[in-house]
Amino acid sequence: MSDQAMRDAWFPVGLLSGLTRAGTASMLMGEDITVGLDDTGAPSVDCGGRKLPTVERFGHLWTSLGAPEKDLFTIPEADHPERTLVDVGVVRVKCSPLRAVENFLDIAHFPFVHTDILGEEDHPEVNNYKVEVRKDEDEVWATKVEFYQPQAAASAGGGIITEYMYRVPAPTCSVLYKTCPPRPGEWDVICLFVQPLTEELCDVWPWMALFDDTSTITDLIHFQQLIFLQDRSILENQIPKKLPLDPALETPTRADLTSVAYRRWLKRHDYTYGAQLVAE
Amino acid sequence: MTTTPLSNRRRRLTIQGNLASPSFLPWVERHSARLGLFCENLQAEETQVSFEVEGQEELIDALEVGCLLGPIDVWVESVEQHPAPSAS
Amino acid sequence: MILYDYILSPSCYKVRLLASLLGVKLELRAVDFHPGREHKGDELLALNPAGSIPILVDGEDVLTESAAILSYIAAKHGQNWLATSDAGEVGAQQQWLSFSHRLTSALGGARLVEMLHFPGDLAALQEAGIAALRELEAALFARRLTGQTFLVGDRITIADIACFPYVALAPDGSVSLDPYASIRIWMRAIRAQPRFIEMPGIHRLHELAPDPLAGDA
Amino acid sequence: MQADERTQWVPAAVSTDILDGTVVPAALPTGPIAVWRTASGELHANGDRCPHRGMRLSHGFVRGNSLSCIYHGWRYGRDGGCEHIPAHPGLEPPKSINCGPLPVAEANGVVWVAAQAPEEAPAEIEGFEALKSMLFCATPAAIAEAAGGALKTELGGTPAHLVTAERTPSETFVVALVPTGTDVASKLAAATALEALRRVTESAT
Repeated sequence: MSDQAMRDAWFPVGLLSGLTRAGTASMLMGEDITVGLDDTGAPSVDCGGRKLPTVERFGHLWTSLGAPEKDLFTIPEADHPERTLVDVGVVRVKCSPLRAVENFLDIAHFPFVHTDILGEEDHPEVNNYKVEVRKDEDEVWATKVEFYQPQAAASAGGGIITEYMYRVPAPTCSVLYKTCPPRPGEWDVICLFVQPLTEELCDVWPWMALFDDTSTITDLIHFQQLIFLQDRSILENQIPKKLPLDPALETPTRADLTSVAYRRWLKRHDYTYGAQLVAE
Repeated sequence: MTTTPLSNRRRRLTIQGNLASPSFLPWVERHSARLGLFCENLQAEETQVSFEVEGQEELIDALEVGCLLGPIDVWVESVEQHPAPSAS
Repeated sequence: MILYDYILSPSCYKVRLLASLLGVKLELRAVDFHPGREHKGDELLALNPAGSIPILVDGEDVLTESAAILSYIAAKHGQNWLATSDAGEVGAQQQWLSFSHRLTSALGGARLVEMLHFPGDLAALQEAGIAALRELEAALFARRLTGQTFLVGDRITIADIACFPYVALAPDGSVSLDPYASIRIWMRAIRAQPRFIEMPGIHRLHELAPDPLAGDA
Repeated sequence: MQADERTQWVPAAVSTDILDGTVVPAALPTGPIAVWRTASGELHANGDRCPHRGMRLSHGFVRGNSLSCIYHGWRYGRDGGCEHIPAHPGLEPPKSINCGPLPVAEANGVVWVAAQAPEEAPAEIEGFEALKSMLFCATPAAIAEAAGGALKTELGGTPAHLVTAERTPSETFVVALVPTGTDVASKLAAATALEALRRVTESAT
């Protein structure tokens, strides 16, 4: 199976606020790239002398090794002027880029990996929720996901039932919409943008657009880094390293439906860079 | 006479998609066995496979979820569950 | 006491951990270390010209070295977490506090390269880290032979707190802890302390919490 | 792996290094394993891979007679069968969801594990007990050569046996055994000598 479908996708490669003329050496799907600013001060990505297409969005620079058919997805909710936009920074993880996204879509691990923050052992039950592939946008959506959380966000005072919606608009990106305690009726937006360095190594760029009048930006960054880094030791210790597209050696249940929908969508589109096709 | 837990259900699962690979039926049976379920009254065509299983609702759901993904050489379009006549 | 703190810093975690174990309340000031590099900004450089965290401010006292901060908090709130006046204990405590700096530069350095894109010679840092872990393992094995669990004296002290975080987070820098049985037992004894707190990458011992299923048995 | 290799006992850990109610990582030639003791001290081993989503079970935790995965808390019993799935608390999991229990035995204070049940118990080395385990970045042959041509040797003046298991082509798990009843000072000297043996072996490799 070829990697062409993934090569034609958009990937985050740096924070717009961190680009320099000197450039930063990085990697995309096994190829060396340099990410920085060109002579005119415009963002630029070079791959062995070839200039790659770029998009500036959500505080990050995006690029592609191939020829993307579609524009990079949008997040209309994030345009609200009263939202605080938070560049969380980068964390490198020794795992498949697809595993990093799959973990982000999972709520059942909250009581054990994010204990007393996003979940607690006394409330581990995952109620049924709805998962679909939205045909027009060609995106995976999980909705009506509910979970008990002791401290849902930096600004949350106590335990609440939090409602989530998960969206996968690109093979290594996920957008999470989550109950916003200070603004009933609105959703906090928390994104996981993953840069595939190789099939078993990735850079993760979390990004958020929140309603939060009480926390400092630094508090918000720390909270998100706290959560994401609790996952890192899990991601680096799953066997096999690549994400299995055949669950023959796994036991998904109804609680894993978002994971299964994501893997199905990857399989349908040949987004197989970082995936294991046959179980072993 | 054996007694079964109250939560036990008997269901017919109908899988639709491109299921022509010879690996698919053994895969379904292995995955069922992994969940402690046994496939009965199996009917298989290239685009549709259906069978009955009896067991706890959440295990039958887990079988449905596993089959949705299936092995790499088949594409499962949908899996539907319907009540099946009780065996007893 | 005010602690200038970063959630992912093992050195800041040492201070938070000791304070928690001693029941001391800290006022935390979150520093945007990554990606903001706030510790290199004017305000924090005025407080600590070295440009590092943690920084502890307690009235007139400003401390910027984690081993010194541990000593300070223990002196104020937990004398039994310090060496007694016994020369052997004093020496051993200082030995391990100094050793903790080697862990910081080697294992901590590998972690910054592997996790947060810092520059550095990863292979050399990992090699130095493995050498330090082997040394610690040998010492802890020798302690076990004499019936002891911790590094100094007959109890947990700031020497253990100073060395624990960078050891526990060695896998963040791609240094495996699997070969070190005595280190594993020592880390477990620290994690089992009452009022132990976590940091990302160091999980709590779930088995110490009541079993939610116990009522069903 | 050959069938006869699968039924070989492989040294996996020192008995006293696995406390009651804890799990540790180890390895067989077939792959990583998790070795654990129930709260009452009973020893078990299984594949280091949760059948749910592949998380290493050696990162998990032991409560009573069960081993739980740290990722989603799936709980496995002494027979390896799944006992509880927290996301579906009302479900009674079938034993067919299983983390693959492995034959395990203790002899000379060493924990031995096999991929398939061997016909006989691990061979006893009369009068010796495990002192310490250590990972050498060397092959078993290089270790034997550095130890003087055989794995029966002496360490710091104390007679010793080394039992070895190749973990990777460049790494070998070693357990040093010393006579039962060896005093603390001699044990310490033997452990120090084992460190020296590792330095010699690794610098020769």
